[in-house]
Amino acid sequence: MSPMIIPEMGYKRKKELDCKVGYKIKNELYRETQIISDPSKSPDIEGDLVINIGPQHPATHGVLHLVITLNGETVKKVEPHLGYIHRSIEKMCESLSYRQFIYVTSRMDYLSAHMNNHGCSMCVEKGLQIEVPPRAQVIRVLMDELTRLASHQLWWGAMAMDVGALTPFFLAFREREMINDIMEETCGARLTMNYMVPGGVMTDIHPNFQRKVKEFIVHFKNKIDEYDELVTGNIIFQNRTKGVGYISREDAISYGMTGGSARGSGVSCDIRKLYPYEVYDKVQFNEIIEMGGDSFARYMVRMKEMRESISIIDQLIDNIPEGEFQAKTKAVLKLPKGEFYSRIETARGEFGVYIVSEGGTTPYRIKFRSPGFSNLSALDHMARGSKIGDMVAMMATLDLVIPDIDR
Amino acid sequence: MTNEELKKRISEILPGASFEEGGQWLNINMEAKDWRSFSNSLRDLPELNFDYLFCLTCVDWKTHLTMVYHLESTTYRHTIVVKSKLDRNAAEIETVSNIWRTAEFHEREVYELFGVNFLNHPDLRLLILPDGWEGKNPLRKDFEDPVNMIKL
Amino acid sequence: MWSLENISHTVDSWLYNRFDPTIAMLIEFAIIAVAVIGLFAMLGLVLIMMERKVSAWMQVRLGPNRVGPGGMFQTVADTLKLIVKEGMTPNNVDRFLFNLAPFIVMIVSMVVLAPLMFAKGFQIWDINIGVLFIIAVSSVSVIGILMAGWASNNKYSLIGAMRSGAQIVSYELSAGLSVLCIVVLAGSLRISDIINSQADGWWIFKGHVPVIIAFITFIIAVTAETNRAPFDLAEAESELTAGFHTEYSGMKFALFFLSEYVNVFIVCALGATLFLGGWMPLHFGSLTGFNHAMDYIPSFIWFFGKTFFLIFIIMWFRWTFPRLRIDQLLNLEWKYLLPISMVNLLIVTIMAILKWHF
Amino acid sequence: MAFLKNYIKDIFGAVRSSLKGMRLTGYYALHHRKEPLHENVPDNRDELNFPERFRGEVVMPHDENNEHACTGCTACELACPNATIKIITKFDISPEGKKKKALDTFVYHLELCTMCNLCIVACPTDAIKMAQTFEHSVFDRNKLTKVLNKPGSKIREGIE
Repeated sequence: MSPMIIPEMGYKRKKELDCKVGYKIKNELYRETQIISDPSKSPDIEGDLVINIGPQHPATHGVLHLVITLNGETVKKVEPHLGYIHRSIEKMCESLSYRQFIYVTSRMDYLSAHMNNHGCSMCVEKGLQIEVPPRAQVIRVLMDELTRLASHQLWWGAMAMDVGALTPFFLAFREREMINDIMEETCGARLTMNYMVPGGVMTDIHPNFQRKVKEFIVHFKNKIDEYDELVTGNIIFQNRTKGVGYISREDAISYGMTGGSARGSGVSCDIRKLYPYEVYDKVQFNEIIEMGGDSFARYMVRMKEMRESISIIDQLIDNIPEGEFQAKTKAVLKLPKGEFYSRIETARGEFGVYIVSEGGTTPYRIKFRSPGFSNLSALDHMARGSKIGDMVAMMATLDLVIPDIDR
Repeated sequence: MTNEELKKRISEILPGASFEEGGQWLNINMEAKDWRSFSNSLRDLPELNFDYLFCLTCVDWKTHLTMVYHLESTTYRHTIVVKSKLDRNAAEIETVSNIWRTAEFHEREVYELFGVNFLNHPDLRLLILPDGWEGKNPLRKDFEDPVNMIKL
Repeated sequence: MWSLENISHTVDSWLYNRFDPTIAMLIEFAIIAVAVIGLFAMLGLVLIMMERKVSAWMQVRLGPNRVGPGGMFQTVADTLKLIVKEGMTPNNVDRFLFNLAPFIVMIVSMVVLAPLMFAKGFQIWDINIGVLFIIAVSSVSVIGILMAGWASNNKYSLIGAMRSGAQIVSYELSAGLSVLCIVVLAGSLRISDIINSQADGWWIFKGHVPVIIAFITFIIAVTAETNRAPFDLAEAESELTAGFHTEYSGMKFALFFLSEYVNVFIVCALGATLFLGGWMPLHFGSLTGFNHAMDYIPSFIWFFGKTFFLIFIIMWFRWTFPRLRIDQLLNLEWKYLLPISMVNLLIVTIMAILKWHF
Repeated sequence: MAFLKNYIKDIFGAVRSSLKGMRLTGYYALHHRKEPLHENVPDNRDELNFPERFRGEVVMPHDENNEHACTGCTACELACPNATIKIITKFDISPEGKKKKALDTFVYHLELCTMCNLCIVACPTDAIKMAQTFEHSVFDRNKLTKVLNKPGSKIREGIE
């Protein structure tokens, strides 16, 4: 307890990092980013309070590191520092074959692992010009929608936790557990399934699959009303989210925001509707668009999307056609020389796979356009001028998954 | 607009552009020095109106680098791919982060992973790599990490 | 009939017969100090256990169920762990204030236990300004929190402490005003007088709508005053990790934690005393048989039952609601609670003058 | 006056929405044993039921004669993205005097395995499969490197 245990170290620390609050930040250390559309919001750096949110912080749900500049409670600037979980998946994939690289992609956005695998499989199929059997198409769509539900449930729980209510997290996990059990039975894993392979799906669905999904749908239809009762209708929650984190339609497009985050600002960007893949053109569903542009609009988009996903599953679960679950493919896949791009709607937004092939068994260059990366870049624009608590809520409505951002 | 119309209109704006077809989308090859004015007209001309940059990346071809921009118009839903060859040793291209804001982060990523220098970028710093990173750019083909890379 | 009153009187008279009055008084001080510390520790254990169980039930979980029967001794195990943990003092903190802060917070909550009436005739100090004493002393704890936040030399702590300061200072107002409603009706600040005035019925039944409004305002205000969710901005864990006690560990952290729960107990006991009749049993005017049956329940069970009911309500708030933002928190106080409780106090005063209550 | 009306409406709306949420949590508090969200791990180890497709680790089933079905074709080794499997082959002399490639050691690095199931799909003779074990923690990392074929085992008759 004595202050003189390590006097040298104490002095050094004091000299090196002056921890006094309200100190002046050197301009060369925290260089200012120019904000182009709104110069009035640009912060003056002198005498501000700089706080690190992350890399270990309860609100960032991972190892995101935000350096935020505060004036009192008001956020002046948010600067993300990334790379804490960067595994360079793009480089890794360059040495893996077209069958092998798909499993890595489920480690990027682990909450929509099926969609990532799906997007990669689709890109390879596009190159090989494989026709996926109808049964596999329906199974893929069902799995995608179940994953979307699971992801949105987790997001809902985490969102409520970020604004301070802890109970919703457990309620969300209760329902998510049922989806995970369904996944476990059919795909063999709960999170990183590696179920979609080029040409179809890895194994046929489990005999219990249809029964369990129907049970889940019946169960979840009641529970989603409880979600609304507990959080959506709550006056505190509405006050916390309405009118904060506003981003206009033009800015959302310019920042490349996709998914629920952009649809909350009135951008029509659902790849399932715009460029339908698999059987999405045969099922009836609405693209949810909210015009609010604030945190509450983004929240409502995802809540309504859950109901749309239920209706898609409802339409498909009894109509899985008989037949092959996997197209016949060669043992070694070789993509022709060229460039292939496939786009898919994951739970977080548009996921793009860009494969440059030189004709070999491995991709020459592969690029994953991850939705979280673009969505995060808009955080600074949204958060300026709001309170710390609102910034946390905004971050939650963007539905960030950090491995998806870092790749 | 169909690909043919796009081709016609774009060759009016940028006479030096060459086109590749047969892929998924219309590919446009252009010189890096034209990019500044060309990107502005792509965004601002009302009949083109490419307001959504959904993918920005770079490919290392061992002899040169190629910047690849995937652009889409949210009004007309037409898509083009713009490509530009860059010198591998002195890669430089004009930034588009003032036109498409999403490019700010994507360009920072390309800057550190490929070593492309974006002119007039507002905040060209390392984003993913640790501060003080020295050495080669990890996504280039000649990058070797003797410590962390596992040879299969 | 066996009661706590008889025990305390027996001990008191035995000591005064046996010893010199000064020594007897000193011995009584010692007994009371030991009893208060014991109560403090017991309340901490029981309330933390209760919180964990209540939260588990609301979250469709089982809660702690490993240590002891039904997990009863989980908090005992946790306390043992906290006691043997190293009490770390980080570099560059203001050591004196850093170590002093948890004790200030703890001492305040101990002192406030003095005027509370735990059972019929069982009270440490029947001071004639009991209610004022509680309101006044309990607001000292904000100094401990500010001290902790400032001395920690941590930005999270500082923001948390500043939030806490703003919050406690403003919510004192409406808590005080709603307490005043009962003081006006009972005509006394002395706790025992207030309880005796409810012999024919609790104030919440006797005082019509204004007292119910005062009761709701009181519950909201004291929830905020004890820094509990949905007003836990001082330690908002998704924003400030742990707020003012981010840097504390071991026993010093445990003192903050304990005093938070004891504060909850104190404000709920005050609420039970003022609005729900303290140790007074539930009586209905003409039902003599029913009233007699209620009288057979010991008075301390009435008191603790009411208090724990209020504690349950406060826990219920915590596990249901999201957290407010700091400006909304102050808006709620200054734009809603304060005007309402002021108007309410006016109505109650008119009611008391015109003797409109039962 | 409109202000006062809105003010009172606000208050009642707020109270109503709060009570709605409290009703739900209150219901769960009273019915917390109805839909429990828990598993009594590790007490329920014996009752734990994993679906047959659950991927825990790669094993090689042997029959009662200590025979397996692996021909040593290295299809799984090629399919593995992480170099988890290493197959060492030897040459058996068959009774007719012909040399035949056979499995000597099937080395499996559990510490590198991501349970992607690609080796199981690639195996032409179904010699390996996924086991439903899940508790893999050991004190020494070297213990995670396993040899899957049992000592003295040989290939089952009739498998090419």
